[in-house]
Amino acid sequence: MPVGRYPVPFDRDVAVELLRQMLRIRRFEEACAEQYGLGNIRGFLHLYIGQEAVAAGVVPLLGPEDSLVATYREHGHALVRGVAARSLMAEMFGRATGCCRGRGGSMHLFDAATRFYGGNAIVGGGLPLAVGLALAAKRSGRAGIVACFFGEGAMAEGAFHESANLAALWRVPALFVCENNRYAMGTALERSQARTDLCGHAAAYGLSTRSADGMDVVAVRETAEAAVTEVRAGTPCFLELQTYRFRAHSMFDPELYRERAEVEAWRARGPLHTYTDRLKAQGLYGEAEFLALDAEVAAEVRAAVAYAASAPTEPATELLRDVTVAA
Amino acid sequence: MPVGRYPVPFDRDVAVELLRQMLRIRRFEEACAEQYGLGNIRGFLHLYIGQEAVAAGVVPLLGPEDSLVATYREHGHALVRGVAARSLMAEMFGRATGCCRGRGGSMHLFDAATRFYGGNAIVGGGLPLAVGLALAAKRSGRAGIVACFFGEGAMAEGAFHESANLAALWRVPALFVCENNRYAMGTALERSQARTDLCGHAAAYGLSTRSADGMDVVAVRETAEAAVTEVRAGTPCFLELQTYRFRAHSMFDPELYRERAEVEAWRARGPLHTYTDRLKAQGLYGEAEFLALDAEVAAEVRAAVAYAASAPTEPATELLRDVTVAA
Amino acid sequence: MSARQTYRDALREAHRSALGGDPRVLLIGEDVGRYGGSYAVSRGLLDEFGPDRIVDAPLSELGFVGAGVGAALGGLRPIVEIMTVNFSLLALDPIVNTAASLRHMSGGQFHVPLVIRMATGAGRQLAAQHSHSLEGWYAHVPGLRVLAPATVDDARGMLGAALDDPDPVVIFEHAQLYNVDGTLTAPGGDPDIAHARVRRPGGDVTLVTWGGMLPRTLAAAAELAEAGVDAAVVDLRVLRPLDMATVYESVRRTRRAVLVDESWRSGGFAAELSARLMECAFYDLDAPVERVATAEVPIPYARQLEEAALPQVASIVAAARRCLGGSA
Amino acid sequence: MSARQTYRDALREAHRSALGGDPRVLLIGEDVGRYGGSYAVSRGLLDEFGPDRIVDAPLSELGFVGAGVGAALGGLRPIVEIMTVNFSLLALDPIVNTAASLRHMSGGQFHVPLVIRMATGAGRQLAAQHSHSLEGWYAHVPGLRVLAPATVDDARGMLGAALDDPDPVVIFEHAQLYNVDGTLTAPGGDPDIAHARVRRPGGDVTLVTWGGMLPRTLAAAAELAEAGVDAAVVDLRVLRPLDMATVYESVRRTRRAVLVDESWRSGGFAAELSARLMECAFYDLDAPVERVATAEVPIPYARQLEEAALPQVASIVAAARRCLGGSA
Ligand SMILES: Cc1ncc(C[n+]2csc(CCOP(=O)(O)OP(=O)(O)O)c2C)c(N)n1
Ligand SMILES: Cc1ncc(C[n+]2csc(CCOP(=O)(O)OP(=O)(O)O)c2C)c(N)n1
Ligand SMILES: [Mg+2]
Ligand SMILES: [Mg+2]
Repeated sequence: MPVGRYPVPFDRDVAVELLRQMLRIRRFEEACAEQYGLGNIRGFLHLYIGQEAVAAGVVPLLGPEDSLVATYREHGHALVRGVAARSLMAEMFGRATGCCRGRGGSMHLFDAATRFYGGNAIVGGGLPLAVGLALAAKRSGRAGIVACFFGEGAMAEGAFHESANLAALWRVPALFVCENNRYAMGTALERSQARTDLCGHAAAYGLSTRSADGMDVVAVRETAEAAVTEVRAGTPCFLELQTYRFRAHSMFDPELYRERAEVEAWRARGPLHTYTDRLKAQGLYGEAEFLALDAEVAAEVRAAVAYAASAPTEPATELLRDVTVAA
Repeated sequence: MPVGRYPVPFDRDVAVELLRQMLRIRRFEEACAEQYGLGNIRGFLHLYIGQEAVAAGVVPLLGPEDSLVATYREHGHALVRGVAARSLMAEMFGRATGCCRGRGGSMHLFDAATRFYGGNAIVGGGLPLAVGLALAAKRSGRAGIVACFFGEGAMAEGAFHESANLAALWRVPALFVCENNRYAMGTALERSQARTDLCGHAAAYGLSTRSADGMDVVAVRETAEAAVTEVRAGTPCFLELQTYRFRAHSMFDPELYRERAEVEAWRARGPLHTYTDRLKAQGLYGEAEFLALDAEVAAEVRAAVAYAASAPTEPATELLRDVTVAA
Repeated sequence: MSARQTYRDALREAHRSALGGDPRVLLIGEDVGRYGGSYAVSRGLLDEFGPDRIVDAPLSELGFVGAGVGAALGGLRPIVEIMTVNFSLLALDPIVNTAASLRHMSGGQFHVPLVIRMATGAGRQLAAQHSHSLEGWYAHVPGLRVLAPATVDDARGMLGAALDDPDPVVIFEHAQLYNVDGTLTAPGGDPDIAHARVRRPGGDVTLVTWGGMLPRTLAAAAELAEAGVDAAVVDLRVLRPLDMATVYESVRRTRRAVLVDESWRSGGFAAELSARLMECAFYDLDAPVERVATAEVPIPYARQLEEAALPQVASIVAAARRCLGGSA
Repeated sequence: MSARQTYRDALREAHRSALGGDPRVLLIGEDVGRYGGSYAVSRGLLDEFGPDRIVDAPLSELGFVGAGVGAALGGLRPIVEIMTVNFSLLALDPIVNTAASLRHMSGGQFHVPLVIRMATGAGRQLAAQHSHSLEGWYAHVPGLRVLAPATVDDARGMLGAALDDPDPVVIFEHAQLYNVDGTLTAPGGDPDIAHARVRRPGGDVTLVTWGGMLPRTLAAAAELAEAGVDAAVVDLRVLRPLDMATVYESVRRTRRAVLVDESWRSGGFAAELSARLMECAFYDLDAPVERVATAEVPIPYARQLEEAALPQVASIVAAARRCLGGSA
């Protein structure tokens, strides 16, 4: 496989940061899978492995005044956004020091400090929420925009249609980021959409649209940069990033619906190793540096797991806390 | 106003039948308005006056094996489909001999004999229903198609999006007929859709699309004919008919949202008088014939009102009938 | 302020105060602007506050309710009007799965100061799809506050209080009340959104109801009074969280209770009231608590059928008499 | 046939019989085909019956449920699977406003022979948005039949009977039951979709429940038995129309009842049961009917919190003891 069509066009700090974020996601999720196997993480766990270039390429373009809305497959977005790994891991362990005090778990990560509005286990559920957040941002006169991540499967939901139209009609600063990983659970895009041209759908509402190779973090970042600029200028945009999840949909999925060969072909295009190879080929980054980075990331993740494992659990007497303000 | 761009291309029987159906709707609805004023019809009453060319142009193209789904503004469709005027009027009077034994009223007219599946007071509610009926028609191997009528306002609903996609994905014989009368209650199309090109929306799902002047019954029929042919061959189609309602949305609407001049301009293009003038100009139909037809129609409507007025009411002891088969 | 006004006008005044008093407040809904509101509640507000504050929405209940949740999260104080409860079935997901759950799911980090208003109820011959009474469904959901203003005071006072609540509030306005008039007892109406009110004291039997059923329950009490039965009438006002203390207090005194509920009998909200009385007033009751509710049928169009389906003054009176065991 | 099998396998067999026996039957739902069903109920059926009978649907709950209503009207016998009750909030409109209402609205001309299946319930640490128990909402709606199979016999038998019903039937499969196994008492399972069943006779107190709460209610009865309390267990099986006769019969005998309900306490279906007992068994009761229900909180993720929120064997036993007034 080619390792990128042209030289990485970013300065070295940015170039390395992209790698670092992808690596953080990868190692964090590998740890999640392991902890799930050990029974420390429970419920549903949806891994992002294979799609790292999307979160790493898009999320750092957002500033502190911006907001982010994601799905049940959101560990990566939360990590890159700056939610502490240990706070995320503790949440998945169901601990009192988790970002949501153990109430949310993997599918419902939230963080007020970084304007990370979830985490949503309802497919399409984040879309109207993002429109409203963007409306609030616009009305407040703050500079903020809202990035909303979702899968291609969500585009069949009425929620997508209504939200896209509202965003375009009200001209709110929303960036709709569709992570087209080709499957919604076991349903391939061509079996869920009569027309698989996702940008065509979005354009029908008057959204400005762009599409990029979601396995190439450079392409993701460059395309997202253009989109973010447009959104900041007031035009709602739709961004399709073509990607692939390497793992099963969740920990219960026997993967009957796709061939191993297809998965292998996509793995060969894996965002992490192709990008690493490219940096190395360009002489931007050496093997020793990579190993040091990986060790640093591994240490962060190890620390997060250790933190989570020793974190206190919330006593059941606190059950009714945070239902309404009064309770 | 021009009375049509070219000669009426139908043989005289068809040409006159179109007029007759439009006239039946008009006189029937005028009677409805009158009876509403008298308190004999109650609840919500949505008049179709101004839009007659749509029902008259499209519905007669359907055969007995075809099915029809409409909205709360469906008197015209039911009449042209062949539901007896007296049965409709009795229903609106809430009588036991009404087509729904007084259970439905104006917004919920149904008739099994003519495969008239309503009547639906939920905007967009008929759309998925039509997809399912069309799926059943396709699976049964019967020749039938399903025509589904709805307003342009319904296109903002998620139900439209999901139904259009399902119809295209499953390739069911459904004809989506959008009666674009420019307003959903008081909301003009340009204030409910970011992009007002309705065919563009439909095309995004892969539906075959056509648009026609819904004030011109000739254009409606010709365009619908082409669409029906395509649907019979297995392709789901979308038909936009640009029309206008001359009356208020319902009997409670103060019409604050549109100018009288706009209404007058559209009235000048009224489907009934422009078509009558055109038939006369072509020498296809004379004033005496028109008067005779009008008298015949008026008699039908008068008879329907008389029938309804003297029809029995259902005793309250029958309240729980027809909830489930057993009850 | 002692002039009589309609429930609709009181609601409009409440909106005007809220919009005038806080620039974060906006009204979003179908036809709230140019049309003037399908029940004319917001007529004139577009002219007064402009299109940034009075926002006409497309026919997208799921979308604009969900957007209301987001707008509330983002710092606005939206009032979202769903034209009627019937269409709210399209918007239950953002209400239940987001608005009501978010504070808890986020471990208290986020909250949703959203007010959702909708018209509810039957009685106007609108038939099966336009006559639901589903406030009991909403009252089932932790995280929501559910209000049912039945008087001009409540129509005027509850909206502002709801906007002050940091959590989502759902307000049910009964469509048959809009034209009813009354006199405000205080300029701003009654801003209490925590308590039930005894609308009529009485010692023989307690009639409990809310919203659109209040007028006919009061009429039933009046009719009973003529027959020498002294019926108390409790207006719940707030369906969640439920103020049972006020109900208990009356029932302990009267030892008999009749619950009047416009929703279908099975699984209607009156069932909850009955269960609570079972649990806490069992030994105080001299007779089983009666429910007067709607017949288990999609509401029919014809007038005599619709009337037969719904609770009426006569059926309330009859239930009270049954409850009193012929002693009245 | 006396071999043990899981609830999941019994459901799959029921589908296989239905699909094999009637060409009008088809299964529509998200991932029912190639994926094999999110709970593996339909695994293998696509290969056996082909894509015209096992129809994978896009993520469009409103659309494909509405299409199921239309397909039923048009002469098919669709089984529509909504992956879980949580997503059914998106499809309530076609269920309530069309499927349940159509026979009545059309004056008996049309009927909707549709079966809707969905997984329900909590207990697997899926948190607030994936743990609802809303069968009580469905049981509120006239025109629907609502089933809650709790045993292998019911999983096997109810589907075919539901398909024979000319009206819409909603079947709640508790997600915690799929892996539970049992022995069929008849080859086709139990096809009765009208009656409750006494799962365990007993004379001291009646425990009433359904669906996913049956196993732990039986466990509570066993624990009570060890302490010398003879508890009857009634499995409702059918939530609408409700077979109260079977419940009354037991309660009249035991004079005490505990209702076990996985939904939130306020407005949960147990409230209806309590209200019915109030109305018809008031004078037979020696103590107020108890409810054991879920705490009023969006279901939290952490195990100990989720457990604290849901009814447990211990809380059922405790309620029974309260009800027996310390006499046990
Ligand atoms: C409304 C709703 N329907 C169904 C589900 C079950 N479900 C969870 S994830 C998923 C697939 C979503 O696919 P996609 O949007 O492409 O996102 P991906 O999982 O590929 O990231 C489904 C069907 C759900 N959570 N919400
Ligand atoms: C889901 C839903 N939302 C709102 C309404 C209230 N309502 C009835 S008709 C209507 C306007 C519909 O406009 P359109 O689809 O253009 O049809 P038209 O009335 O113009 O024929 C509205 C908002 C409804 N009946 N159903
Ligand atoms: Mg996907
Ligand atoms: Mg319109």
